[in-house]
Amino acid sequence: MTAYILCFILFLVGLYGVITRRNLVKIAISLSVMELSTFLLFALIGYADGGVAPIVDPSNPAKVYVDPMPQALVLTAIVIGLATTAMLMATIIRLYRKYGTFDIREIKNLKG
Amino acid sequence: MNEMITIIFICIGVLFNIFGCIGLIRLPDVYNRLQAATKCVTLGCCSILTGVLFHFGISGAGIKAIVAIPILFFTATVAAHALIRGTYRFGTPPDKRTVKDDYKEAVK
Amino acid sequence: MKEIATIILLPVAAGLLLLIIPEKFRIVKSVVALAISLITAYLSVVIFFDRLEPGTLGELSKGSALNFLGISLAADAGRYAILHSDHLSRLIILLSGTISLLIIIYSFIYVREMRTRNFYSWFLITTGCSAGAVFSDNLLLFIIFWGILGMTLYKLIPGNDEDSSAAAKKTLILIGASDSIMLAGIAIIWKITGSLNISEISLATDNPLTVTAFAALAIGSFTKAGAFPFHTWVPDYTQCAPASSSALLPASLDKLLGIYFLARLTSGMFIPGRWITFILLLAGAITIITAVMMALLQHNYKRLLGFHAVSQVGYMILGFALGSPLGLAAGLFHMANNAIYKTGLFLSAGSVEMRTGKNNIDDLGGLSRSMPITFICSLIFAMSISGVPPFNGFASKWMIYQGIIDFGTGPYFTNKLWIFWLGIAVLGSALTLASFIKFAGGIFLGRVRSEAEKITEVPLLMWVPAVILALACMLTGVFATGYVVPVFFMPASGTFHLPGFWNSSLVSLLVLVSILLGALIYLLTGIRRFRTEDSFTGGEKNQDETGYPAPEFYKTISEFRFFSWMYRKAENRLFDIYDLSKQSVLNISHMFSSAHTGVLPGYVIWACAGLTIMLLIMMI
Amino acid sequence: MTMIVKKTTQLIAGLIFLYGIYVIIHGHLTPGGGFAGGVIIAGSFILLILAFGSDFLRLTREEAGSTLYENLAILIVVFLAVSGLLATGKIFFLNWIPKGTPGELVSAGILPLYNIFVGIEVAASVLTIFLALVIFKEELAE
Amino acid sequence: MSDWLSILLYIQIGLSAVCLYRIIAGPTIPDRMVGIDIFGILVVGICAIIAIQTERSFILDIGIAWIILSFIGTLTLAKYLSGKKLNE
Amino acid sequence: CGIVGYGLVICFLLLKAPDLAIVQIVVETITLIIMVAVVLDSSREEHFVKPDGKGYMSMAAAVVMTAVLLYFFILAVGMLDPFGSGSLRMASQYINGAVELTGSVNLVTGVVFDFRGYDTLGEATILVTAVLGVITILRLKGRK
Amino acid sequence: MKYIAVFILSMVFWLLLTFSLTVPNLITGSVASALCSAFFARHYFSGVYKFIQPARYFWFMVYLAVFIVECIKANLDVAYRVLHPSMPIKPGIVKLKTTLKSDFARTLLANSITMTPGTITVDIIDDYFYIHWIYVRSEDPEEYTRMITGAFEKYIKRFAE
Amino acid sequence: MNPLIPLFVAIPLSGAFIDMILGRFIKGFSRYFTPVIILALASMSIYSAATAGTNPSVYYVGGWEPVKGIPVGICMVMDGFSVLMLCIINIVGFLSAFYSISYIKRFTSDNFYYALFCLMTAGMNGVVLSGDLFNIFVFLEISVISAYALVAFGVEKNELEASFKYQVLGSLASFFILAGIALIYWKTKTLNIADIRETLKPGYDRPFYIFVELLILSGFGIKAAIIPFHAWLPDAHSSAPSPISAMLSGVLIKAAGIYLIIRLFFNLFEINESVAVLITTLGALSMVIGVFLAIGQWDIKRLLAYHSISQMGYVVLSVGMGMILISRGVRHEIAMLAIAGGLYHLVNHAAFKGLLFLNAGAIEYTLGTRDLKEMGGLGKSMPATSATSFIASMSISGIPPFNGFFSKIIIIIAAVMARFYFLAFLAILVSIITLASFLKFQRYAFYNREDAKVEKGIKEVPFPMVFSMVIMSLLCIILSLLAFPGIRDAILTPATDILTDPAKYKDLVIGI
Ligand code: NA
Ligand code: NA
Repeated sequence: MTAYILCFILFLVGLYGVITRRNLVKIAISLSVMELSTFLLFALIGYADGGVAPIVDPSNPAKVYVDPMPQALVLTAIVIGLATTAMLMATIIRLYRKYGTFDIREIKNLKG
Repeated sequence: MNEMITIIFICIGVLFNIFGCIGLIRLPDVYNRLQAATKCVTLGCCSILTGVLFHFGISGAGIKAIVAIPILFFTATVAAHALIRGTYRFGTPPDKRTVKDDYKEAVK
Repeated sequence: MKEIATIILLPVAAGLLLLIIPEKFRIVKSVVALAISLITAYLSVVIFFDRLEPGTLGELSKGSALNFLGISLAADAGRYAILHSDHLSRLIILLSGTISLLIIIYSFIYVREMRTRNFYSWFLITTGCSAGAVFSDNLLLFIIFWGILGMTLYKLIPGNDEDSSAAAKKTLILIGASDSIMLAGIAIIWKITGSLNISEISLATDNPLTVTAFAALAIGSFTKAGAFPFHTWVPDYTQCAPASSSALLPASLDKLLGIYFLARLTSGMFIPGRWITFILLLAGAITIITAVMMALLQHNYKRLLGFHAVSQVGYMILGFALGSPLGLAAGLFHMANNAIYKTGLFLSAGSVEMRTGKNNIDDLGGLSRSMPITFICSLIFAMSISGVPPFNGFASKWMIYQGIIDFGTGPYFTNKLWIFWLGIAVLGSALTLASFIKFAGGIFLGRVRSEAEKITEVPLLMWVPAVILALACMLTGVFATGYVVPVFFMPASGTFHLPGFWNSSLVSLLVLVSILLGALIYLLTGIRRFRTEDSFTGGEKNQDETGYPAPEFYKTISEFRFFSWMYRKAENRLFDIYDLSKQSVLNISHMFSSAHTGVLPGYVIWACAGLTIMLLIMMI
Repeated sequence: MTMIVKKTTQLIAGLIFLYGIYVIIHGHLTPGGGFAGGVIIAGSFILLILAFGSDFLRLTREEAGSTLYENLAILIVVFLAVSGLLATGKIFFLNWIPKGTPGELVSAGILPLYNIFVGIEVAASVLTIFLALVIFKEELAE
Repeated sequence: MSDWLSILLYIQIGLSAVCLYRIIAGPTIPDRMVGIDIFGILVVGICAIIAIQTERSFILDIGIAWIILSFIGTLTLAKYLSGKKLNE
Repeated sequence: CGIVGYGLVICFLLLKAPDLAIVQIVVETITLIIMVAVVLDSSREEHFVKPDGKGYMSMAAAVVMTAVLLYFFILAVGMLDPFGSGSLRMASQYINGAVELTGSVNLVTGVVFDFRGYDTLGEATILVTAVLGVITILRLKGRK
Repeated sequence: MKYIAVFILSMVFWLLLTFSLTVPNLITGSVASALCSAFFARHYFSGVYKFIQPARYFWFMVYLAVFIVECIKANLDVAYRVLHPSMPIKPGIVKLKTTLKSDFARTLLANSITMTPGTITVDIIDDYFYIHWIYVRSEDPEEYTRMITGAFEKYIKRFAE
Repeated sequence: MNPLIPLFVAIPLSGAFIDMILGRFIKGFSRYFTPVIILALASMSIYSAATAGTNPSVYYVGGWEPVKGIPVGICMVMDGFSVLMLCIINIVGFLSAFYSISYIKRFTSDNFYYALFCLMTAGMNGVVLSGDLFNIFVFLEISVISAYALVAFGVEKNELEASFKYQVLGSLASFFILAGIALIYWKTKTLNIADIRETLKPGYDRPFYIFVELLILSGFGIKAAIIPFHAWLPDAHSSAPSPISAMLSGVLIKAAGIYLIIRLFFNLFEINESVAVLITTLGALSMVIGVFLAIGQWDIKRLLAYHSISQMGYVVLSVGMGMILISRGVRHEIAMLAIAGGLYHLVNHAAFKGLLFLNAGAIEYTLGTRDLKEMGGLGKSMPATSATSFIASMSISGIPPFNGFFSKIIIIIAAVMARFYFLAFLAILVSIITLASFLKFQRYAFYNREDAKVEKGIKEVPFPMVFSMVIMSLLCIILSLLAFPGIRDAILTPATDILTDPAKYKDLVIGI
């Protein structure tokens, strides 16, 4: 259970970063930390004691395999994460050009 | 026998790695850290890979280890070189103990 | 049954059709509109006198059920589309049909001159939907028609400048708001009775739920009719809308419908308790006084008429609140009279506006010579609205006074206050007279302005409707007890003993008092000016004078300390429910708005705090 | 970058590319697959650009090209998915090619094809993202 | 044999934690980047040890992938340090 | 910055998820490159700004919120399967018969492209979408 | 020429990686190598003919042996410096001239220097190498040039130039 | 299996890629190709609505049918509710795409735009058809990522800022959702919604249940922009190109947020009273605060955006009331009425809010400004825009005979019937303020200072834009028919049935 809790703490660290960081890039990094922690959570869930990586050796099948499903999900989620990060970074670079700063507090044209 | 050799190689590798990491901690400036750490660690890992080679023998895995060694070697080297050059250009000041700096005027 | 469906659907369909026709073919539009109005008026007369039986729209569509993808559209439309015609609704339809016809005749020229966009379309839709509202027995159907009327009201204002667009907005906000509130009433009624059919509902106002329902529905009728405190759209509307629009909606149709629905509420759907009665009376009284007080100081004659349109509603509410057949009949009669003379007044005002292009009484004067027919009609309407015998306004007010006096015999504390209600009514009448002296005098009498000399009487099509209305004022006034009330109003209200016509000394006295009082107020306030200018006798030109001394009213009245305070507040719109609400809504809005600082971490905190707080709430 | 980096890159980029293909082709046998391999392939090109700079490739053209490849590849993936719907039965995403012996290079039916096209798509995508960022800066500088 | 391997594996992981220290502690940006670079190389060792431990050769594939990508990553970082655009 | 991701790779390796490890490596590196590309021309100095009042406020809020979330997480997961229990429901098919069903030795690939191939199509699409998004956002001129 | 060389190199690498000689593997391998050569051969360095001169392989082996020995020696030296409590270091960047002419050879030399613990190539400008040295043993250019490059330069010259 | 179901996703996906490929070579290809594709989808969805509403079907992707009652692969479910959503998505999508033919000419690289548009549509279709939790997440991401890009399509300062905020909050939401999915998988080891419902029983593990529910709720709450998770919406919806705003407000927040909240809280979680009350509260909050924020705005699109929050509040409120009643196990028919009212309002909102954004786009197209203070008097020069926007404004304000009136009255009646008098009061209050703010919009845009604008030679927008607006306004009128019981039974009732009867959903998906 400790593993799960540590993993969730990682999630919260990311959340903390998103709230308290002011640098756009650091916010993006904090978000990816949150993201990573969810991947880890999935991987932890799939783990089985004494399990073998889910690649079958046809001549010598193992008894217990780690659940491949969460791995497949994480695989998908990782790519999604890459996609969102790429978008976010592209936006950040544009924002930096337009506003001349990475400080989130100065990017507030839209309010009210 | 193979296992003994494997273990020995891996031990040596890990030992080198330990030296590298100690260097990483102890050395005073980034240039020296880079110096010590990359080289020791690279050699260490090469050693471990040699251990793998001995463990698997001449099979798919063993050959993979052989393939991995030169790749690791080249990449680590070039990476270290690029990194130290970048660091210098970045303007990180060397440690006080530095005795000689011929590169300074070249950069200018 | 077919007639009823036709009178609803035909104008609506024609109106929608006319919407598509480009504005270039105005003449086609007006001819179509006239034809449809003629049919409508004819049908309304037919319906009134034929006493058609109630029925449902479902029967109409039976046999031709529309099928779409296997779904029958009209399958259970009959559950909702129930039309019902009784004496009250037929009476309303008769009035609306005939008045609409007169207005459309008047508009033939007026609209061409004033370039009101899509007037005929919205006009026809209005008449159709008002018929629909009157004939629907199902509250849902009713509220649909009723709501559409609010929209057409909005559309009949041109809205092409600051003032009129503001007025249009205000109008629809108030009307639409009241419609929304009515939804609550309808929902409650459905909850309690399980039925939405007006004819099946009869609720005692004995628990908070029914009181709420009554209040919600009453707010709707108050707003439509323009009663305090929901009346504030009326003066704005009349000031900005073309006279034909004002004559159609706030002056006649809205009053008819609002009062119609109030009548339904007080005498059918609900049995008002004594507190409800008290509140209704109070609302009526306040409506009479406040509106007429505001009317007194208006310079814009269309706005002045608007305030009077409000003030007169107070009498009708007083009538209905009494809870007796006499009161009901009096209210209805006053409603009809008001529709007649107020329409006439607006039409006259429209004529003046068209000819002079001016809206301010101060800028006008001496039109009696150039526009004699309009002048005489206006005078009749003015006397009628002020309750001067023998015009119809006198007759209905008289009935109301009578009703109040009868009401005074009741046991409750509200009844004991009869003298107060009566006093208010009389005072209102007096003030009305005073302000109408100003209206008629300011526009038609006094010094003839140089630019007024070129002015001629309006064309035939415009003065004929006014003359017809004026005649109606006289005829209904003269034959009130003998023919009009028994034939037209008694069936709807239930029979009652009509006291002898001129015999009731107290009432006669009151009427006389009110007339005298009105004249007195008028003289008191503007006395100095009259003397020097002598414009009442007409004709003599005084070179150095500016014209008719209307501003003096304001000065004099506002010199009283209390009044001056009130007026100041009124000018700052402190009594306008619309402005009050607007201000408070905007304040709240500003409060929320300023929390949106545009800084992202704050927003993230909100989201996370939302999660956290929800967790805390749910888990602890 | 210095000559050292350039020369080494020349040597190594091809190997990286090859390794990427290896990872893709063996996706159903070993870890990795279309996605990882695709990124590695993109990495080989990125490495070249990093070492040699934009004078080495005409980046704008490359970007347009890689966008095209990317879309073509994913379109083929969709068609592969729909092919199940068309070829046999009415089943979307059906693995309708014979499965072969598990563990062989040619096995698992349609899966290697998916891997290959996803690999191409990913490689082109990642390269496009990189190029877009680089070109953007280039354009801004002008 | 496997005990030895486990011990060595944990030592190796511990060493990567040392790198983590350098990455977090800094003090300069290049220091962190050196940390990342070293970390990348150490992981190859980890992969190799795990490959022996589990008798699965494919773990080495991961190691090679790591070598390659760590190289690309470090070059990028170096370029960042030398203040050049990525396409120079 | 990418260290958490690289650390995760080790975790994946230890958790017997080699597929994840290799993908995570490549993704982390690409992310790193993208980030470097973005921050390249910004100021490369590190400067620490002392947080102001608002900064402290948001820190306090963040601490409170994270504490609450952690507390409830611990509360919530208390009765779930402990680490390593490895029970299966939906995935039991994948493990028991997947090699025959899909022909793929690598179960993860089997799941990714066969059982959940539809997800993978979505995933690939997402990448294309992101690429489109990136080149959309990085156009110099949006309007003519 | 270049293309064929790259193709062959790629094929060798592929076969090493897969370590199987089945037909599908050969087919995929050749396709992959062809692709590789199509994409990368034009960026490959010139002078591939050097691959077919066997003498170079001999000198390469010699170089390799020397290099490994030097490497381990230097590594132990660095380990000593790192572990010594007082950390006897004397870092500095020195400049030395190389006699190697071809870029490839220079790269090899630079990499060899870098890979030897204690020294690291910072840059090559013209004919000069700039070397960061963890313990500057000598201030004299000729002496330190010999110390640093002496072991490798001659072998590299033989097999790579 | 009905082969139409996967095509709802496959067609727009292929469309997007073909747009990108051929759009490079053939100029203006994507401009005409995309509307055609989405028109095909729209007709497919109407066809499905006519057939599948009463006869729901399930599609096992890859042919992986459940084994012994345990689902193996991903399944797509086409039931009454998803068909309803499909109709909204594709019809509004078609009209927006058609509208874009002219509108987007002002922008560069329009094939990117159309490809992203197709992707967004594909994503939403995927979301509403999917019966698998993770698959929903994947398609959700497709649609929101394309939305992120489309919001920033103009690449000006504000658009980028809006997109950034949207992205950060959207990512946050995604991680909440992903964490929620992970926890659910941890507990149940399955991802199929119906199967989760079977496996996940709340009784003995309440903290877990609540934690997951709230994680999911706040995740989708962010996507749906329910207060207090709304902050990105006004920025994003007002900055996007107008047809996209129409899609975002008209469709996306529903498909990506509201739809999923409703679907998951009915078909995945067991309804419990406290969560139902919470959802209702959130709905009420959104409804009230949203409208107060809206009325103070002078930027038309921002005003409209805040109204989206408020109107979605109605939907959530209404559905929440239904949930409360169901959890109490009383007055089932009123619960059905409330839910039907909510869904009806959902449909209506797509029509009128989509139209309003298209109107705003038309104004922006001609005047180049979104500031109400700089407009006025467009009524005469832009008759079609003016008329359609009037219809939409009346519709959203609940003025009869337009569709908004009917859904609002159903909601109010349901609230009163269920004795939530305060909620009914709030609904009415909000309705009034909505009316006020739309009359403000009407006044400052189309009324007021008429002559000043006519002189400047302002003309009505081009045909495609007018066409879309007119069709939308006709929809606003036609959708009133949904209030008729006959039609309601054919279209809304299947949706409410599948929501309120989880056993039905389970039988459909897993069988047995
Ligand atoms: Na794989
Ligand atoms: Na894979």
